Amino acid sequence: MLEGVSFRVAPGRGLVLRGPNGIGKTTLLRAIAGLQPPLSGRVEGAGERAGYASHADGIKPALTVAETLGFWADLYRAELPEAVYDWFDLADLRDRPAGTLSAGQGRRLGLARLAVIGREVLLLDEPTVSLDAASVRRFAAFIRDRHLAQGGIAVLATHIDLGLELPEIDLTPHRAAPEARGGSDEAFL
Amino acid sequence: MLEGVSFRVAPGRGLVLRGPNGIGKTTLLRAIAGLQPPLSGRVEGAGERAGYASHADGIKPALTVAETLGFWADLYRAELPEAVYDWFDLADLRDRPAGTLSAGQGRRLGLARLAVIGREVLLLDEPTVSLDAASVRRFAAFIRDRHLAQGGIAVLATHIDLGLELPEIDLTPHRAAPEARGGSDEAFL
Amino acid sequence: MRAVLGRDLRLAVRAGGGFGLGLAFFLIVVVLVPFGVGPETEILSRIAPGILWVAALLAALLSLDRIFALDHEDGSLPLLATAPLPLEGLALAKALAHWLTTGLPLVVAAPILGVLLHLSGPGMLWLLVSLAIGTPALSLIGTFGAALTVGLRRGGLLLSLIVLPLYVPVLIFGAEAARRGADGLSVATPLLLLGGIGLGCAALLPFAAAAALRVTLR
Amino acid sequence: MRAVLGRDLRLAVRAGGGFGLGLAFFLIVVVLVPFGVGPETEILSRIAPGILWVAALLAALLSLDRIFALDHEDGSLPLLATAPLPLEGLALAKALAHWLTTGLPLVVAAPILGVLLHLSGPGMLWLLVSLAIGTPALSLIGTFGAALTVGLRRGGLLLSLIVLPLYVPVLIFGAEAARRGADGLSVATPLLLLGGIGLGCAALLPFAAAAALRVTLR
Amino acid sequence: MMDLGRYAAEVISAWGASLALLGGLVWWSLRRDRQVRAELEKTERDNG
Amino acid sequence: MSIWSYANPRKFLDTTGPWVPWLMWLSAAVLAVGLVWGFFFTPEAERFGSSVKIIYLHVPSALMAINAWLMMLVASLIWLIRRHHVSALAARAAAPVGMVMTLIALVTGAIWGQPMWGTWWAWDPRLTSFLILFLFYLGYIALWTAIPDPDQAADLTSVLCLVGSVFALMSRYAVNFWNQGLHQGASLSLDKQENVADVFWVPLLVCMAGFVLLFVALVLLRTGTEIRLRRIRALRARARRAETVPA
Ligand code: HEM
Ligand SMILES: Nc1ncnc2c1ncn2[C@@H]1O[C@H](COP(=O)(O)OP(=O)(O)OP(=O)(O)O)[C@@H](O)[C@H]1O
Ligand SMILES: Nc1ncnc2c1ncn2[C@@H]1O[C@H](COP(=O)(O)OP(=O)(O)OP(=O)(O)O)[C@@H](O)[C@H]1O
Ligand SMILES: [Mg+2]
Ligand SMILES: [Mg+2]
Repeated sequence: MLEGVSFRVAPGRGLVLRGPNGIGKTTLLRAIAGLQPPLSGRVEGAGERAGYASHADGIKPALTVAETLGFWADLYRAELPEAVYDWFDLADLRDRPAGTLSAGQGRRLGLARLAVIGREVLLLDEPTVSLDAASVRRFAAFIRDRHLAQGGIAVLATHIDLGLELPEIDLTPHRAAPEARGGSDEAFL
Repeated sequence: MLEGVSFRVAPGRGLVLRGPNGIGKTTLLRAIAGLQPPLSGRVEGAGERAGYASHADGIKPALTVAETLGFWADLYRAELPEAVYDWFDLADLRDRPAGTLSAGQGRRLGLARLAVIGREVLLLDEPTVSLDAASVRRFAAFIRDRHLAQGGIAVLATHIDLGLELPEIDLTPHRAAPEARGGSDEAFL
Repeated sequence: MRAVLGRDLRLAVRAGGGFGLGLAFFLIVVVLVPFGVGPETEILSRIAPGILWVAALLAALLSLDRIFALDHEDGSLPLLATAPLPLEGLALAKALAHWLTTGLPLVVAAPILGVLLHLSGPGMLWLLVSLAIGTPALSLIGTFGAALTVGLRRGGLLLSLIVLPLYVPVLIFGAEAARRGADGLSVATPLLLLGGIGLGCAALLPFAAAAALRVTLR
Repeated sequence: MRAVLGRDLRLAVRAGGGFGLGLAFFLIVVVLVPFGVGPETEILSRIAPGILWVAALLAALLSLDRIFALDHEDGSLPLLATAPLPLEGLALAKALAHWLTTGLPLVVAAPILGVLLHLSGPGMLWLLVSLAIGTPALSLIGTFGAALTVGLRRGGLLLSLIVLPLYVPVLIFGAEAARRGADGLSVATPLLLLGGIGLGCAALLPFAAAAALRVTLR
Repeated sequence: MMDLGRYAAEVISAWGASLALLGGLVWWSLRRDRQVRAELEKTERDNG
Repeated sequence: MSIWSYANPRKFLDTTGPWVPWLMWLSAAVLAVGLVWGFFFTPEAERFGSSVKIIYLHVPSALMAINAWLMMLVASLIWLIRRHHVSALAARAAAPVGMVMTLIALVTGAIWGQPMWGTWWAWDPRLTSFLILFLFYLGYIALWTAIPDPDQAADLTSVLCLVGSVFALMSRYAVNFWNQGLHQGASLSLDKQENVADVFWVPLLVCMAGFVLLFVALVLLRTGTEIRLRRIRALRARARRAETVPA
């Protein structure tokens, strides 16, 4: 899909990916997360340290907010800091089944999961979809003041302005030429 | 949830609903669409004439773009205008299974559905989520130049600026007071 | 209704649609039973109609939760509900799609698998007839149960539990007809009763399912 | 290994974990069979051991796809694979968890449900013994099958088809032991063979499952 | 104790099981009622 | 004043609350009389021997198992038509009682079957239909507990109760058709009471009255519990809203 993209992100820094729909932002993030092999090229240093948030929040409607977060904390053997509920304004929603949340509330829950799993590298695919302006600010504050401030890394794909002062890469010029193609098909070409 | 909201929308006009996450925009739109009974109050004139687009697009990964649109056209006994593919920039994606679309491409497909079903009243819940700037403009153009220009009605809930010049209602002041509550709990208070 | 039917059929046949699942399950049961109860021909041919009916019923039961669950998860259920098709029609279309993808293949496969259980010639005929009459009722009842449990935690288990007692009359009359047929007795009464149940289900259950859907969508 | 086991058990008992599913399915089959094959006591008691074995096997089969699928979907499988636990240990823990949540309840419930099928006193005893010896082998074989099909489209269907032939020997000896026990014959030979299969499975299949996992994870 | 003849075991186990079930049902209902009453009182006090 | 005024939860609680203890004690007394009479002061029957004493629990519980379902059916209809919350909650309250009654009938029957028919279980129509009834109760209760929203749960369980009743009736006939059965005919039923000697009949009648009273008392008690639970829920919901929403 993409060609000639290359970047390194230092601890405590972030990166914003931009580009029109369908250019390959999601694909790139998934490759970094190790969820799909890149057709060609290498990804270094992510793997075990990365936490990925996709377009879908993977929220089970039947579990309550607290159960959902508790589950992820358990799964990553992390502790569930009480403060998460404040960071993402979920305190009032604690015992509500996730299925009854509004779109933005659900998204906040999905983002809170990232704060819980305690991964250094966060790969965020359009994290602020459905969020109102206040929530976007709260999320940006979390990324800036908590995650990056503690030496974390964040790679975000987004179409809107997040108010984070991070370097951006526009992927548009990297759209792959139709011939450029790696993978195991190559042997037959 | 909400209290004292009241509006009429004339043919050929639109209305934008605004308000923070969880205020009740989705709930209001669902009530207008007849999907849930309002706790109190009335909805007039929508019902059979309304088409509703929710946060989820209801797209089946296994069906292609053309099949998806064909299905909705069939269900609403409408014709499928060829031009829809251009309006929403889907021409190249026609025979792709919807499951392989990127988030924004999927959203465009979800919106194209609205152009197909031919309803006068469109109820749109955050229609431009995941869309890049160009797609947002294309969508705005569709609403303005095709739907409203032909005497349709559009009620949109959104957090971002769509570039449509439509009257807006901010729902924030209408948040219901805690006592105000119809519904079945009342009998037990 | 035709549109919904067509879509559901297409989805079922495509990858992950679970078209073959009911049939495969049916096959598995029928293959395993002789290993379990032993190879004696008389016993097998004696229990064949009953086992085939039970296997068909289980195959139908296992595929029920797909009827509405997928549409609920991806948000198409509210969209379908606002379409110009009454919910009763939707329920009927869903039941029909379920039958065409699960019931009908079972009906066709049953006589073939009957061979494995030494089912007699007339037994096969009447098994086929009784399944053809009875399986639509299974799909209708299942659609009702699925409508009751859309979107619930542990929906699958609950669905089986709720539908199980509702299936009993169909199973009894269906298997009775097949057994009598295999023994060369008159099958008119159970088949008539089975048909009656089927018609009753077709007449009433779409309304019940639509009522349930209206509540679950709320 | 203990951590994985504990986690899997906890997940199974929690909402949606499908702890009751196998058991419920077992119950359903046993209740339905008499409606299918008719109420005659001799027939029922004759086929009881076989039917109970087949039902137990189906219940185990239906819960197999949960062994790895859920962990695969939510991405915890790669994490588990990189944990300081060899994949063989992981496979064994998974099989054990599956047996404890599915096999063991079936073993306990079988004699009680045997009453409904008029299973005789010694029949119950030997059914219990044969299930206790045989179901661990079912879980081990199933874990291997699940490892082969992790993450495949139509995994569930494929899994059943792959596992089915592997289950046949267990079913044959297990049901034979239960049937002989019910008839008062000697059960030593089938039980010994059953135990042999079980031990062989425990010794070899974790390695096969680990090898399969290594490929699927790539 | 009276003589129940050759059905003593059956009669006693049937009566025992039934009375246990009945007693359990009554006990459970009463206990739950008491708990719920207490909780309601507390809730009413907290947010009348 | 219309009877529907009692459908107001508060009024219902105020009215029935004081009855419950009385009904409890009354049913306990009647049951004690009937059961002691039946256990100690009735002769053996010639065919059943002393095992006939099981009848004092078996028949009343079997009766109540069916009547409880009928009551739930009526209550469900009232909820669907008139939407009185109390009736929905009463149906919910009655279900576990009915299920326990079904279980008692099944257990006593099974134990009785061992000496009489030489088997714990037979696929006799009446036994079978009780097994099916038990499954209906199980599904009904499971559906109630699975749905978080009370009104939605009331609606769905009512629909299930309606449909289930139709199917329960059908299974009764189906099962009859399927197997003619071993079970006693309705030789004790009210219109044929001359069939049975008064020595058995009178204490059995007392026991039946005791079971009916116990059922009524339990249902009233449990309905009260359910109403209170709903009230707790409503109060909490209001309090939560008050917290979230700046007034
Ligand atoms: C699990 C098994 C059983 C169930 C579910 C069951 C169910 C019932 C039911 C529903 C009734 C009430 C019928 C009525 O009053 O019209 C009844 C009555 C009765 N049952 Fe059973 N029964 C079972 C086993 C037995 C057994 C094993 C016996 C003894 C041999 C027995 C003897 C009776 C008698 C004597 C009556 C009174 C019949 C009458 O009404 O005159 N039952 N049973
Ligand atoms: N399985 C597939 N087969 C063919 N094309 C695919 C497949 N999956 C994704 N694509 C295509 O790859 C391209 C990149 O998709 P990707 O999801 O990475 O886009 P994106 O930049 O995240 O877009 P968006 O902003 O809309 O989310 C898209 O054009 C998409 O249609
Ligand atoms: N089943 C339910 N039970 C309790 N509260 C609910 C339920 N469904 C929705 N709510 C609450 O109702 C409120 C309104 O939700 P709604 O989805 O209408 O919000 P919204 O304005 O669309 O928000 P967003 O911008 O996040 O989509 C939210 O606070 C939500 O949590
Ligand atoms: Mg994307
Ligand atoms: Mg919303």
